[in-house]
Amino acid sequence: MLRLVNVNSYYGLIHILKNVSMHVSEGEIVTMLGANGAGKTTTLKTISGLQPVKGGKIYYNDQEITGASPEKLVGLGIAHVPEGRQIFRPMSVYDNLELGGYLIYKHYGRKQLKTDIEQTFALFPILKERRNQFAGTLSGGEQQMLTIAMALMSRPKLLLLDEPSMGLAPLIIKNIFQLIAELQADRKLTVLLIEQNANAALKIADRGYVIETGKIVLEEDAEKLRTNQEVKRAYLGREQKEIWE
Amino acid sequence: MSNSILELEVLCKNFGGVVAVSNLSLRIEKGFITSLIGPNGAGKTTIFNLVTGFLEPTSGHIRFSGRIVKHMKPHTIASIGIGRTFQNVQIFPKMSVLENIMVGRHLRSRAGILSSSVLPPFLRKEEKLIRAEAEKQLHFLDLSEFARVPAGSLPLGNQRMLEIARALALEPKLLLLDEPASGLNARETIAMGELIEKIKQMNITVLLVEHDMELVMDISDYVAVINFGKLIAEGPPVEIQENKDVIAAYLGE
Amino acid sequence: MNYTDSTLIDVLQFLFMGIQRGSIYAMVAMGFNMIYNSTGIINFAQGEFVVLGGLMMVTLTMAFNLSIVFAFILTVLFVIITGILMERLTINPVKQPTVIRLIIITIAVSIIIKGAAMCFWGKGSHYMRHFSSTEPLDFYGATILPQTLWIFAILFFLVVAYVIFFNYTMTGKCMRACAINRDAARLAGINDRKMVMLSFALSAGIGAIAGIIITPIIQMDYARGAMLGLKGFGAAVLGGLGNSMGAVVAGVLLGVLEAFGAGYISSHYMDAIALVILLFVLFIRPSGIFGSSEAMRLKEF
Amino acid sequence: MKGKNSAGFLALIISIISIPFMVTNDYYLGVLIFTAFNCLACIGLCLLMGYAGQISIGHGAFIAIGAYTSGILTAKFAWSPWLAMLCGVLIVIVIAFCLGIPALRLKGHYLAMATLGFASIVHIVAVAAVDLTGGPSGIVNIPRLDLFGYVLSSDKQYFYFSWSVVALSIYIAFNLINSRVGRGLQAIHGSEDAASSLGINITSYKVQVFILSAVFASISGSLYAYYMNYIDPGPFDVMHSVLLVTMVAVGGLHNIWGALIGAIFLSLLPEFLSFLSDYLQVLGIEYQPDYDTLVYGGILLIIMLFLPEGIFNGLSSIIQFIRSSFRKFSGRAAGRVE
Repeated sequence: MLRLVNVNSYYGLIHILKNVSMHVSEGEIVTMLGANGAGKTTTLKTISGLQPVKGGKIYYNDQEITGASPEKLVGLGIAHVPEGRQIFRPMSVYDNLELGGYLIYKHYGRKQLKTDIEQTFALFPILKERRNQFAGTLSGGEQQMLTIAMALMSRPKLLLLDEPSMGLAPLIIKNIFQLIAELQADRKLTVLLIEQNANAALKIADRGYVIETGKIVLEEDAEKLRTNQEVKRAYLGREQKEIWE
Repeated sequence: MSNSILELEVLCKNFGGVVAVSNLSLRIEKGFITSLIGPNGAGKTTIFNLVTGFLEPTSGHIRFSGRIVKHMKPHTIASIGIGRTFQNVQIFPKMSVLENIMVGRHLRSRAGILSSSVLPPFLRKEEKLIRAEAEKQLHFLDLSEFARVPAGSLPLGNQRMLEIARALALEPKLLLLDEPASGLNARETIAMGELIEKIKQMNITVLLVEHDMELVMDISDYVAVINFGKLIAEGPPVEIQENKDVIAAYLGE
Repeated sequence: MNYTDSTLIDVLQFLFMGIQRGSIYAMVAMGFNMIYNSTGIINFAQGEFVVLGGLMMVTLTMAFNLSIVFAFILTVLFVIITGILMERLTINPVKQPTVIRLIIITIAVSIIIKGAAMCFWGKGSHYMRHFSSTEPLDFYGATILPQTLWIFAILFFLVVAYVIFFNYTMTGKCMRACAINRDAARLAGINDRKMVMLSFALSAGIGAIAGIIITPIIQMDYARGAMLGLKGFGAAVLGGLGNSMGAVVAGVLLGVLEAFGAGYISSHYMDAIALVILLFVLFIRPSGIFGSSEAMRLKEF
Repeated sequence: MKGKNSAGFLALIISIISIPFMVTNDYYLGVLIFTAFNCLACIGLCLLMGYAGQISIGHGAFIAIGAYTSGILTAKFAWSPWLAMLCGVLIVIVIAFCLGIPALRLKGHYLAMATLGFASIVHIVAVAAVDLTGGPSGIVNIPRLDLFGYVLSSDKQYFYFSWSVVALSIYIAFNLINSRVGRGLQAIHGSEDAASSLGINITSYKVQVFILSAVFASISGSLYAYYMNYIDPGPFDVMHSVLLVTMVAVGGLHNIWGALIGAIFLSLLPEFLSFLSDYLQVLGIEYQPDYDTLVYGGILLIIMLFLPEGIFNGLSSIIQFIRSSFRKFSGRAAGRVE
């Protein structure tokens, strides 16, 4: 469904992604593991069009989408939930959802948008309760729910999730991961997930990639990654000085 | 640990309602390399900013060489012997590499705005001294070939080196390095590790924030782990690697 | 008439005068805010939109003898097109903007508009007929021109339209969304470039309306833009840059202070009063009286 | 000064010496004297904007304060012009200090607007404080400057004098740029955080360079008053401050020579346009001085859109391009010969 071929990306002078190649098949949950600054977030941003690609190609359902604008990619069914709960804080929960469904409004009108919002409320009853509250006054977990709900409003086929558990309490993290697993099962959603909480991510994922200083160094089934000593190493380092190539 | 150069005493910092650092107490031993590690948003850079005067603590104290540091602007803190680098390299891109380091000699020279404008012949000696010291620093870091190049055109690895050279020109007692290896490749990271060890041999205490665990575990004498603004573990690298809390903070559950 | 009565009448008179001037400042400030919110740019050509609106209206009503309503619509459209052209030709092509460069670009546009206005309309000031009668109305001893009532009404109408547009229409919400968090808005499928263009169009439109309604009273000339812009900016800062309801309150407040200052201190220094207030606010509380310093820090540039 | 800069300086001195021999028309000599005043103010402004990175759209006000102090003290109180100029400098130092401390905490657009507001206030006071400034009709009977008892009565003498001051200011500016202080200022421009982490007191440095640039402007104003022998508020409006900023930006912010070229270019532009209008008339196009503003804004916009680093940098990159392509060409030619 999604294929990256030798993608490179720069942030100013910093070469962040170095020939990243990976793929996500329809209906899968794929996760990316790696230290901070390894290039996980940048990978998602190049896919969703927020970050320019320099060298390499990106395909979505066999159509080349390298360099397309985020506005266009949302229309194609790629929804990106950026890290750090990017909601419109001074606007109400309902307004946030409306904006999430901007393209539905544009193509099918206000009535359809309303129906879609009701459907989303069915999935997130807590948001219905808080529909008139300012989004900025929600708790961290509720804000994270809202960002996911906003992304779902555009009726995506592929969901890019960036650190949904950041700064949340363990119980809430559990809920969110349960939700992601449900979305995959019920809505046939394909998910590319970035997580620092490697265990939680690997529990629901089918496959995983390990990325280190902008290079993919390992691709493996999620089960195998969970027991992999090297994954642990990626986070805690090890004593022998051996550089992976 | 009586021989500490920097002590944080129940330090707290709130931003609006958000607690970035809470009741943090930590001693940094003189002459060693101490690393601060922890997940994103744990408060490491905030601690750097508190120590170097870019932020004021909400409560608690910072003690440097036994003296309480309070209400000091960053430039005063620099003058008492604390140097730092930044997470996103902050070099002066339009100035040459040599000039960048010459700025580092600011505190070791005197000339003011009036004397500089009208009396340059009298200042030649001082200017020469600044230049000589800066060139020495360049040589130490193997950057001599780039002396006249605008700093902005250097590759990132060299920019990070340059930033450290500039901070060393200050002749600090304590050097704070904020993710010096981020964005560097494997070879550059090893070079960075060697450089940091060299700095330690110059009898400069190093406080390091870094995400590259291999580098951290390799060169640190002491590691402090922070999560949600709190200290969750401290000790030598070997202990930290085995620590259950640390593994939980990094790997979850 | 005894002493207190005449004082009261003076106070009322100054108040009307102040609200009338302040309404214009408020509108200019609303224009500043729209562009600031969507781009982070302070448009130094904001005052020129007002001048352009006033002078165009003069020509359409006085020279071409069009009806007020028709001329009003044509003028606003004309200035909106100017605003869109400005964005497309001078703001949109700039790929690596620095603050100084953007400031000088908007200054250059203001000089061009000013120069063009001088060529077309000359250096003199232009009279325009009032919307309705010029017969002053009596209000507890103070007098008020019908045109002033028009100004109050149009400001009120604009504020209501503003609130409805930004809170209840999808396009308005999209503009707000872009201002709050541009990346998030793009990820929702909103075209941010289009929103920037729209903000220039709306801001030009508001400027034009301000120019049209004030011209019958002050007699517009080509050189008024800078002072109107400066005072409008004063109102925008006083109200907290980016906060449009704050700008309306601050604009009216500024106008009233100015009118009382002119009445009780010295009319020669009237223009300086608003500027001194602007400097004080900038120096003491740059986030404005209604703005939060927290938000200011986030928008620092 | 060294290398290219001293070569440029030498070229400047030679042009200063030779120009009065070529330009004998008093009108054009007068234009060049005005150009010198603009250059002086722009060099100061360039230190502030290009090197320290702080914008000011209020330097016209410092010119006005210098001019009015000189005018009032010499014409009304019969002070010596030199003493009056010094007094103007002192007043400007105090005002720039009081304005700079709060204003320079602001950044970007805010600083621009604050300084613009200050310039407007000074202009309003110049018009309204009739007792002090003579209001719109201004001050007359300002004496000419004397040099060791020798009055600079002819335009040629004044030309040499005012351009010598410009040369001196360039010398000072280059000394400053290549000093510890100059590096500190450029460091502030590059990154305030990094500069302060190296022990540079940002506030103090910004205020000091603000004062220095204001002093340049003040001297320029005094010289203007002594040359004109009368002053009124007309030339000191907000547009003049804007003009100074655009001169620096058009020439090239990051270089003293850029500021100089920008000041010369825009000061001579109206003359060039009127010169051009004669030819346009031949082509049947009626050009009027009224169009000046429009053309002026257009040139400014085009330069900012297409040469954002200014004329100076634009020119030097064009020269470099020609040089390198010439080298390529001659290299190829040489290759062919072999």
